[in-house]
Amino acid sequence: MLDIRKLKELVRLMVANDLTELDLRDSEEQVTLRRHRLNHAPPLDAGPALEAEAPSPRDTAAARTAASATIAASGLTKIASPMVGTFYAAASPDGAPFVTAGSVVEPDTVVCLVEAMKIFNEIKAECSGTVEKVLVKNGDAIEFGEPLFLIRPK
Amino acid sequence: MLDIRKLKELVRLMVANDLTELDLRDSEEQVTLRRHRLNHAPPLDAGPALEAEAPSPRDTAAARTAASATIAASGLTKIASPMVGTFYAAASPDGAPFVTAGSVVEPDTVVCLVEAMKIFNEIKAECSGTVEKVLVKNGDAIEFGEPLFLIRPK
Amino acid sequence: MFSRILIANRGEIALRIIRAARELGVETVCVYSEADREGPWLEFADRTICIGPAPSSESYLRIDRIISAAEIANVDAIHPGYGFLAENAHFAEVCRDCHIEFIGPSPEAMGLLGDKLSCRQMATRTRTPIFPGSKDPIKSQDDAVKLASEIGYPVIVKASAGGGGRGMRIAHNEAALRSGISAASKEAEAAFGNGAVYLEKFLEDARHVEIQVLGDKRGNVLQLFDRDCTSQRRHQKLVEEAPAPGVDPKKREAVAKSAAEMIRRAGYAGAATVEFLMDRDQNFYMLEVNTRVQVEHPVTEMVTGIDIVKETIRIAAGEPLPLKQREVTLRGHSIECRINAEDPDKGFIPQPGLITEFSPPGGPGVRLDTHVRAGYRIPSAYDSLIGKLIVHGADREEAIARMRGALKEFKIAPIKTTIPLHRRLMDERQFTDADFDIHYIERLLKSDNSDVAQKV
Amino acid sequence: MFSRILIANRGEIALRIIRAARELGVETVCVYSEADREGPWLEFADRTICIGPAPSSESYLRIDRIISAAEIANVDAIHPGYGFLAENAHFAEVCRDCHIEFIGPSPEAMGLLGDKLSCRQMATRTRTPIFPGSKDPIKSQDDAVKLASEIGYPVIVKASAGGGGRGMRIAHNEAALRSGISAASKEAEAAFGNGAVYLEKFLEDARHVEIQVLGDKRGNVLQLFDRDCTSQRRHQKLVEEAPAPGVDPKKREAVAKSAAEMIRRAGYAGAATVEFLMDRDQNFYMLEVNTRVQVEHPVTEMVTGIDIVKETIRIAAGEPLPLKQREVTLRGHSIECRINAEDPDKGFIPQPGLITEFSPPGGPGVRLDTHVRAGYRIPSAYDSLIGKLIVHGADREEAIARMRGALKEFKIAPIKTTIPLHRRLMDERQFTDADFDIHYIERLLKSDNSDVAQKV
Repeated sequence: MLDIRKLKELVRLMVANDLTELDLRDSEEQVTLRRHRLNHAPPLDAGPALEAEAPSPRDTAAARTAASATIAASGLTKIASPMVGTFYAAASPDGAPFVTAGSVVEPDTVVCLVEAMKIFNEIKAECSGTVEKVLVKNGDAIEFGEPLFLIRPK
Repeated sequence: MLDIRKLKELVRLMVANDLTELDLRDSEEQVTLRRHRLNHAPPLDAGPALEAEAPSPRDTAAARTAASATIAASGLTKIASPMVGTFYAAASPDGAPFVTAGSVVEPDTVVCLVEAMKIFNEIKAECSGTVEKVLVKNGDAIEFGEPLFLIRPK
Repeated sequence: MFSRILIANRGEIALRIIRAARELGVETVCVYSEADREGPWLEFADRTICIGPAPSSESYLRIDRIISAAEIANVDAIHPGYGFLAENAHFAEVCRDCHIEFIGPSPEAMGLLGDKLSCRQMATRTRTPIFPGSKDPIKSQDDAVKLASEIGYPVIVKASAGGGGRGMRIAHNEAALRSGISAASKEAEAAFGNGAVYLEKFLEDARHVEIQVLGDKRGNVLQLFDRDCTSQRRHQKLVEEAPAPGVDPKKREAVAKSAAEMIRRAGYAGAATVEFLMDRDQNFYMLEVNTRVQVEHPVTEMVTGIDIVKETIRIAAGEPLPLKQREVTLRGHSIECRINAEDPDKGFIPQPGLITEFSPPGGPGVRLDTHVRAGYRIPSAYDSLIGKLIVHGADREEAIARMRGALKEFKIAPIKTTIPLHRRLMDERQFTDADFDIHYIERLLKSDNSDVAQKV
Repeated sequence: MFSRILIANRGEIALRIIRAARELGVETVCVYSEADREGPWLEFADRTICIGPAPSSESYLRIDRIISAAEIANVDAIHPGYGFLAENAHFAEVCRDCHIEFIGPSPEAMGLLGDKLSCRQMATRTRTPIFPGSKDPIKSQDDAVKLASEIGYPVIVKASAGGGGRGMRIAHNEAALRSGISAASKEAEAAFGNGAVYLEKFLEDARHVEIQVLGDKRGNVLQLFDRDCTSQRRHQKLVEEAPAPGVDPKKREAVAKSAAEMIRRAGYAGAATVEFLMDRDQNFYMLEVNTRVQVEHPVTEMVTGIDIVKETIRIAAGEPLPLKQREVTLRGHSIECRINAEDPDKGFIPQPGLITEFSPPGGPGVRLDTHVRAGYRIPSAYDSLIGKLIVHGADREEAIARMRGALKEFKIAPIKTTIPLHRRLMDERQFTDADFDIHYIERLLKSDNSDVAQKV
């Protein structure tokens, strides 16, 4: 049975604390209240660079956040860039890419190069699995934390 | 049984339209949602000067709004000032007041004088009943719409 | 100095007067209508008094209620702002009768300059340039037709008591003149209670340039240079700037001097604006005198450093003007954009309603005069002006660049405003080159196949 | 002029630089940390690049990441703002090596004036007044004790590479001096990677007055008069104003001239501030030179009409200074209050968190430089400065009255800020009379039996 006073209290709590979602469940009933604010998207967690919900670049944040939700659900992991620079899929302009969709990676597998300040940095997978998708193109400028690959874990 | 989708829709409606209160009832249940805003009290109706929920002065608006809620419940009516000026309870400094608590008034009964620009204006009850309370003191400066008397209608 | 004044106005100008009085150590009493009960400016007044319901005819225009409020609040003076009772000589007279100082000119000076015909006569004496036209009200259509053929068409019929575009008719020929006279006279009778109209030469292709003047009660006057208000829509100013771009300094000086002399001879104490049209050859022709503070006064404040609203209070309190004419100097350039709650896509109809998002611009050279904020509900009873965005820069180019940036930052939602129109104007060659006349905005809007919002 | 610059900073100064660049037609690229992902200023940049996680050591202080961002965004120049890498000569060198213009002085000029000891030596040559003290770093405690007994106690031990109050120790006697030297040296080593300290005469009872200078790449310099920053708490400025009240015009002129000459001889291009202490007899003693734009630059902009941040960009692009010294004039008086998200009731601890209500002040002479708004969450990783409220008035009295009014209007909730403290300061006799020294705020706070909030 839904307790009205409790609900009211939760609504007051919601408004006072600027919550965006409230779940209320009892044996018979469940109420979800969401309150979207105009000026402020919910803050994203500032977690480590490599994780399922890695922060995505600002300009496409909404789209990519939506994408990553699917990803989390589908059990995929991202490899995110640990630095700012230029993405290179292969060791030389004519060479074969380090990995492509379907490649199997181990934590030590080099998946790409990121050039920063004329230095080419080898980026390792740091996880095990199969490359599901390459998210950036050869020569793309990439930000810190930008997702580069989707990996289906072993 | 409480319909969740309906509730959600109502909450969205509430936020989108800046509503301050929402009542939801079904056979078993009643939910009241109130939403107090930070900068903005709910607008009062700009009705005629004489009515049960006449606007109250700004500086004590909260207190008087609370009071008028009780009044509405208790079935009392207000006589509000139709002008800005100075309140006089009696026709002369030493005279008896036009009305006091317990006086019976008819629509044409003069209840007080309001002086504005050196002119003394007779204020009539414009309702029938018994004076429950005199809300202002002799010589008080009064605003437009300020409640002067509480009347218990016949 | 006064110890307490009453502000017989609302919105941004009420707040502007509160700010001025507060800095002078003067208490403020704000009257308000029921529709303005939640007006954010009322928070900053020392006292507020409700004077009536929403319609201004029952509140802000009710002389008796305002005077009663002034008496119960025991104020020394009343500031009328602009609009409402600001140019009502009867109100100024009632104030005087009640021994309350009216912050503005005497009823006599107001009457002399506020009536367009007697003002033309004053201007003639001080060699302030005027249009060729009637010396007296039009007595018959035949007389008017005769005069029009002398000065040449087009001519304009104007209400002697008018202002703001009401009671005006333009005539390109005799038939239009005859019908225009009766139409304008009827409109003037309805709007101002005075049907007197007169005739002037009409300029098709002109800029609006005006001179700001201050006069004190000791016979001193100061001219605070000029403003350009050419950017108008249906006679309503949208963008104003100071100084007027590209005006020959000698012409500016001569016109400003004659305008100040006219104000001095009228025995005028307070802020006055002498409005002119200026043709392509920079000949000036006086339009009218506004006997109050103008909406666009801030641009003059920005370039002269003089607080015009404070001065109106000081002058009314009997203080002398703080500077000599030679001490008034111009620095840089200032532009004001009027932010109106109007929908440019729907013929600029007013947009009352709740403001849920209000993100003002900021930074160097940016000033915002507004009474609104997030959570404020714009009432439908009054003017659609919700704010004035003013910028100051070292020169006109910097001021325009600054205004572009400020307009980019300024966000108001969900109501529609003139912000997108202003963003567009700041990029229009006619504006940036000051190669414009008072009809250019209307021409721009007409030339759009689609609405403004799509273009910006 | 540059076509695109990178802003290696955050918060209000990042927004200030965006505004300046936008008016110059220069595109901006803002780097940001993960904690600043929702920073409102990023909306106004043409491009944004995330460079790392919240700690500034992993983002705003990472030279490699900032340079990488500059390279992928293909910018012409980097503006460092203040703090972070602004006074890092190595960063300026890396920029030069990478053919990216550093918007600020050359590494050589920065090193020369940024190091306090070599700066003292420069000052001696241009007769810029300095404190009696060491010519070289302290080699032994015994040498220092000998020097201190010559110049007299109290003395202050300062880090040669220091700034902002870190690496400083005051000594009233020999024992305190000996312990102070080792403590200051350790602190300086930790904070700046350079443990060199030196000794100066210490002034107990002084005002902080500083001179703003601009130098271009063609050997021209301009001094933009002085600022007073006496209102401090723990060496952190709280209120700044221009010009410094009550300073003898001849002394002001002489000090400003010598400061400008020092900047010129250093071959310095950009904005520099020469800081002084001033004693009761208006003798000046140089403290240090800040080789970057200052937090308090707006007060100088308000009184001179010169946009200092725009000038730093123009100077770096090789443009000459726009004015001659004689064309720089003062108009009026300006005051800035730093709005910090700190709780004055709890020892000024920073108050990160969500801002739900943000109602800024407005009107004539009011400028607000802020990057925050309602809905913004202040991150805990950075400085507590959330805005600068700046006013301009015809004189100091008007400026103070205006600041009082603006502070009254300014509402930020629910986080605590320095606004109540500023409201109080504007009414303090010591401030209003400018009868103060750099410790007066601390004395005021100590003398309270209760907290500030109760008093205001």
